[in-house]
Amino acid sequence: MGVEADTRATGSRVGARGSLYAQLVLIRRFEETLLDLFAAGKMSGTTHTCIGQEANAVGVVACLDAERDVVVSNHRCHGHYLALTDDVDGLLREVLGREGGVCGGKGGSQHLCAPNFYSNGVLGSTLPLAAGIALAQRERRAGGLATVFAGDGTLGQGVVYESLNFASLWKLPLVTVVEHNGYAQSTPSHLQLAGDVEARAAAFGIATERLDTTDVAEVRGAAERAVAHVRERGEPFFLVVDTYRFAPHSKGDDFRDPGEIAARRERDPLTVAGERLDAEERSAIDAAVEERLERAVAEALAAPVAGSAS
Amino acid sequence: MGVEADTRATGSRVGARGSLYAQLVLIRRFEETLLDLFAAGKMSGTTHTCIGQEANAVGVVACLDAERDVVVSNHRCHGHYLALTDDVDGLLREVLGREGGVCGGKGGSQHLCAPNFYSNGVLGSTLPLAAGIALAQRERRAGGLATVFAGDGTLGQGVVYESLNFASLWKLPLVTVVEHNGYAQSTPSHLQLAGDVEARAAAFGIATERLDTTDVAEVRGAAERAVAHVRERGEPFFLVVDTYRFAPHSKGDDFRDPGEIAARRERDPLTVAGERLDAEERSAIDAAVEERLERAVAEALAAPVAGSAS
Amino acid sequence: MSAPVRCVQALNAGLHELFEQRDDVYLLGEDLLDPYGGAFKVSAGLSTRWPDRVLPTPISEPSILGIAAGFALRGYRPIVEIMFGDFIALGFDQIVNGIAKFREMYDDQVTVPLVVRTPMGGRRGYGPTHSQSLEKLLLGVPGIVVVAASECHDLGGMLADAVTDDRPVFFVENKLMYGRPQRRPENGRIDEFSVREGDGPWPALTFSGNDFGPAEATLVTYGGMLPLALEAATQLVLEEEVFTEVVALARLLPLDLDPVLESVRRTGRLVTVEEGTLTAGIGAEIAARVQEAAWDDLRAPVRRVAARDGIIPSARSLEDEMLPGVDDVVAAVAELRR
Amino acid sequence: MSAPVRCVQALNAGLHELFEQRDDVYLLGEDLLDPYGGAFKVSAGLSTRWPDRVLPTPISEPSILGIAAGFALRGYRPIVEIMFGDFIALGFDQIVNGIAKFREMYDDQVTVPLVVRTPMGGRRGYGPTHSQSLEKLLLGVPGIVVVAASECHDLGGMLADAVTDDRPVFFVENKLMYGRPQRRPENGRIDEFSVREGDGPWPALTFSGNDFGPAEATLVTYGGMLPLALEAATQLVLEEEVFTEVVALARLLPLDLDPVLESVRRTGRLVTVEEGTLTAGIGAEIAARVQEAAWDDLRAPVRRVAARDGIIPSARSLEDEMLPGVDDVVAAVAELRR
Ligand SMILES: Cc1ncc(C[n+]2csc(CCOP(=O)(O)OP(=O)(O)O)c2C)c(N)n1
Ligand SMILES: Cc1ncc(C[n+]2csc(CCOP(=O)(O)OP(=O)(O)O)c2C)c(N)n1
Ligand SMILES: [Mg+2]
Ligand SMILES: [Mg+2]
Repeated sequence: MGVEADTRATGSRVGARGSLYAQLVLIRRFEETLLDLFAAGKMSGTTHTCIGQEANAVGVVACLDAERDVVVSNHRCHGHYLALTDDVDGLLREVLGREGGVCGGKGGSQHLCAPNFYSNGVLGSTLPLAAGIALAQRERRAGGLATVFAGDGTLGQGVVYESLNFASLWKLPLVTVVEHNGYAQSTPSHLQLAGDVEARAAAFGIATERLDTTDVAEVRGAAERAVAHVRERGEPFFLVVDTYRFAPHSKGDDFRDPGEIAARRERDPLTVAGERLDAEERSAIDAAVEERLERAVAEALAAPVAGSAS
Repeated sequence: MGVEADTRATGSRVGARGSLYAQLVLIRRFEETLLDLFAAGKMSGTTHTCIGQEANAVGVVACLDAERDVVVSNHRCHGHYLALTDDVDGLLREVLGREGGVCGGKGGSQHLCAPNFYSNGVLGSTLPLAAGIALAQRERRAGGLATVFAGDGTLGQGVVYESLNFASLWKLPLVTVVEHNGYAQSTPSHLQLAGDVEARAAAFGIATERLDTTDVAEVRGAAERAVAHVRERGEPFFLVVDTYRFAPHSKGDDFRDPGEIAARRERDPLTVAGERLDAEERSAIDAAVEERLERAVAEALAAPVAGSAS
Repeated sequence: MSAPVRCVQALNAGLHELFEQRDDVYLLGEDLLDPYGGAFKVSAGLSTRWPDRVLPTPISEPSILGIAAGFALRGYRPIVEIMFGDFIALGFDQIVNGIAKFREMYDDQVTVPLVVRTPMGGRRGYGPTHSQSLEKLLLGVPGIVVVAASECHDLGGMLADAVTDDRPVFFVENKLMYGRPQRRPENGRIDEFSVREGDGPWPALTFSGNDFGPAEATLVTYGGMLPLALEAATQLVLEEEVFTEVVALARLLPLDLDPVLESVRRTGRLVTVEEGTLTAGIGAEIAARVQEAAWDDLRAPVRRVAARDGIIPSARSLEDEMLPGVDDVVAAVAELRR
Repeated sequence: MSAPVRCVQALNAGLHELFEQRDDVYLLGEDLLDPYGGAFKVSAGLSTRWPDRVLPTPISEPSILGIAAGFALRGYRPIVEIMFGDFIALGFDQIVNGIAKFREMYDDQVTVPLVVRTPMGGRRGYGPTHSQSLEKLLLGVPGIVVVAASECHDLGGMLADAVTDDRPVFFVENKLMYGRPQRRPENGRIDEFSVREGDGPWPALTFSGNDFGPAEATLVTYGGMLPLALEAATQLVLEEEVFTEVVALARLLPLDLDPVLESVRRTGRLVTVEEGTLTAGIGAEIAARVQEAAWDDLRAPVRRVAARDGIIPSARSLEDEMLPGVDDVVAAVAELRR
């Protein structure tokens, strides 16, 4: 773990990110690989994939400065983590419980930490945390901000509104990104959310924007506006992206209407972004990702289980 | 305590209420008497008076059906309690810690209970409770509703928004009354509340009204609209009344600008309501209240301390 | 012989029975609706049969508990399902400053007859925030009842006792237990053990490997740890020819230790076995009471077996290291016999 | 001789010193601004001298704790003032599933160096939701430090130790203590007692009425209960000619019982004295550890003196009945000597 610790300390985990499309593919294939590993019994515990929602992680994080901005994430955090850190090995080994995991196998899928990244599986509790990190950014006066990703179902938690109140009162550099995929686990939003989601933040005097897209470019555009608002005015911003997850909530059963899923798959963010590349370039990227993941998986499965070294 | 228990069981604590003015005076003089008893060292613990805000308790409760509607209150609950129950003796003995207190001396000033009345001193926690009571009202299908009183500072608590979400989603017969007196203990609202108070409820799809008055008739008018909305549509309502407390937060020091207090005293709800009566009628009411309170105090102070009988 | 009933099915059947018997029983919680039927399927089928009495909630644990409290104050019998026991921490104010206090603080003018069901426990690799055994934190809250279901208890009966009780009851389930077969005493036996069951609601079970003949120690445990304690007892017989008695408590608060004291009178030694972290766990309260009540019976100090004080790691290899195992129990007994 | 310093002044002076010494120290909480200076005035003057580092919050206990956690994760040293200790219950998720876990769960990549100050305790007639001693609930949470200030400890030093520690520290104050004079040992004495003070942060104090000569029991207590325990010790001498030693713990978690074990080696008897309710209190953990560690030294079982399991009534007459008093301590010692 010595080396791990070093790279973490120096923050060098934050690698050079590939093109937006390359990041989308990496996240997609990484998580599909996890589901395969589960099916193959090579992995235990739980995992929540963002398959179908990758454009949010990639588009938003593309607007952040990985050296000074902070990302706070939730149970569905792999995409956010990879978009910020590109740390395939550290994440893969973490979820597989092998030596070299970014949290030594202690955190697992939902509890990741790296320089400028923190996730926790307790819904809502991350918003005050992010507000506190934003307070630190404000006090440090280096122009950094905090971004927190939350799902639509998480808007049921009262701490979300406490945090919005603080963010507005204290002028915290905080971007809240709601990934509104229409469901919380098995429950559709209309059984969970009354009124208007944007209005909930606006009521606290916070600027908001909502867009319905799986186009990483559009997400990045909105995120740029949000980040600019926060950096220039030193005020929070609340961004809602309507999206959809193609895979089950975790590994379990999925009772959503297959037709609904199929319809949404037509707006697959990889297709939308991929169509902008010429076929050659695209398949080159795809191939590179495959190769990288294959190697990572092979090495991870060859590594000793967490704790056996220490 | 046998008799107490009986009257409580049969709900006969809910006595015939006097005129609105008479209720205002009763509450005012009851709480001024408490402050005197404190100053005289005849009382311990703590107390929060609603001196200056009486029109809210009297105006709102005047629209309720004491037999089927429920009132949930907070730390500043004497006015709400007296308006609903007219139980001077039970409350006085409760806060004085004498036999015959409505909660046997266990609850004290902030934790009162009587048929259809519940108060608790933990800010915010009463809103889910009130929502649950409203759920019971909905399921019982007898047309009853729940009314919860909360202060402006209490809007800092996240459970308030969780409860609004539930009330809207589940169509709960719940009237939330925010007594916006501009302060939370020593802290002015602008340091606690970002954005717009009404919008916070409207964002959850809840009908709202806000009025700035100390006129009990106006409060009653607004409360009538709120109660009608809830009973007719079976949906919640959110009522904000801008008001002011003349006395300190509890017994302690008060650092508000004396000029500000003096200015607000010109809108004393007792003056506003009293001017509508002819002098004779008014002084007759005042005298009756004095007499009633004097007797109540004398008897309460003569009663054994709580627990000594049992 | 029909297939054995799994504990999740026994609990589910118990809920169906309660919904049939009483129309004041409601279920509140997250993701309860069929076909999903709750994260662990304990609530399956209820929303189909009683759509008006199964209320799927937003993700708002504090208010779910507060709403259930208000609902119960007004005469209903809500059952709350908290998806993971770890999340009761979100409702601690509602529990400590409300649910647990109303009845006494309001001088017995009210009761709060609600039930909170929630699964505790690890060994599934769910990680630090989805694997804890937080019932220990509830034991310090006067005014509530805490019960823990084990695979050898009458699960349906325990649920019924919880719903009919006028006090707030926290009903602790266990994730591993759900999938295990319910095993009830038949003619006073479960497998190789003779079993004595107390009476009244939530009775404790006492297991003996030698028909309550001479035994050298008592193991007291509850809930999901029972099979582990029984395995330790068996191992002690097979490998060290040491007989022990195992007491499986069902009601943890208010704590009734008579069955433990009775066993200790026979064995003279006590080991407490729990999955939660050691410090301020139930083992501490049991040890404090037993050393006082059974001072003359004890031949050695009470020993506690529990999880290491710390987080529960996600990696199974690390999780196994930190949670108590059969060997820890065997070792504790061995040390007491030195 | 100048007027004695009251504990509230000592704590306030300690805070002022910390704000002078380090600019990474901030204070977050309700009603902190001067002239009000916090509900119990412990924070008086800070907002005037350091307006940018005293952050008055809305009434949002869960988020106040969560924000302090995020702030601390990023290298600041926030001090949170929770107005009444009863309200830590609102922040239990932030404490149990966040603050206490981050460091270990994130594999030591982070620390959470925050301090949460809050007053516990009754005897002021504040009633069931404003009088509790809930620190007992924190003892079951691994990953945090819990310390309790007593009038005989170096209050400023304890605060400084809390702020410099990299772990989350819960700093328990006491409402009655605020108004009492701070009494520190002078040449090893406080009034009629000889006092031994350990070293390191948050040292325990051990009191003896006969210069650590023969004594028949040890009383272990902490925080606001210390004067009551000392009074009991004095009464035992005057009325029954029984000498005892009194250990006042300062750090309750992680629990270091060496001073208690050392005293029990001399006295052979132990009584735990706390204001919180009995079940699953700190007395349980102390009894469990001491009966195991000092089995051969104990001449009688460890006894616990605590509040009756229930609510704390508002009426002073009822409150006095349910909270532990000097007589309860005296009676416990008498029973042990039977
Ligand atoms: C406090 C808390 N309650 C419940 C859960 C269990 N849970 C995990 S994910 C989830 C649904 C979250 O829905 P949403 O916020 O919309 O995020 P999504 O899964 O759709 O990305 C639930 C209920 C949890 N992790 N934390
Ligand atoms: C959860 C909680 N936090 C803090 C307090 C302490 N406290 C009692 S009243 C009060 C101010 C409340 O302000 P507001 O809601 O506006 O009501 P008001 O006193 O103005 O009527 C505070 C902070 C409390 N009782 N409960
Ligand atoms: Mg969602
Ligand atoms: Mg106010």
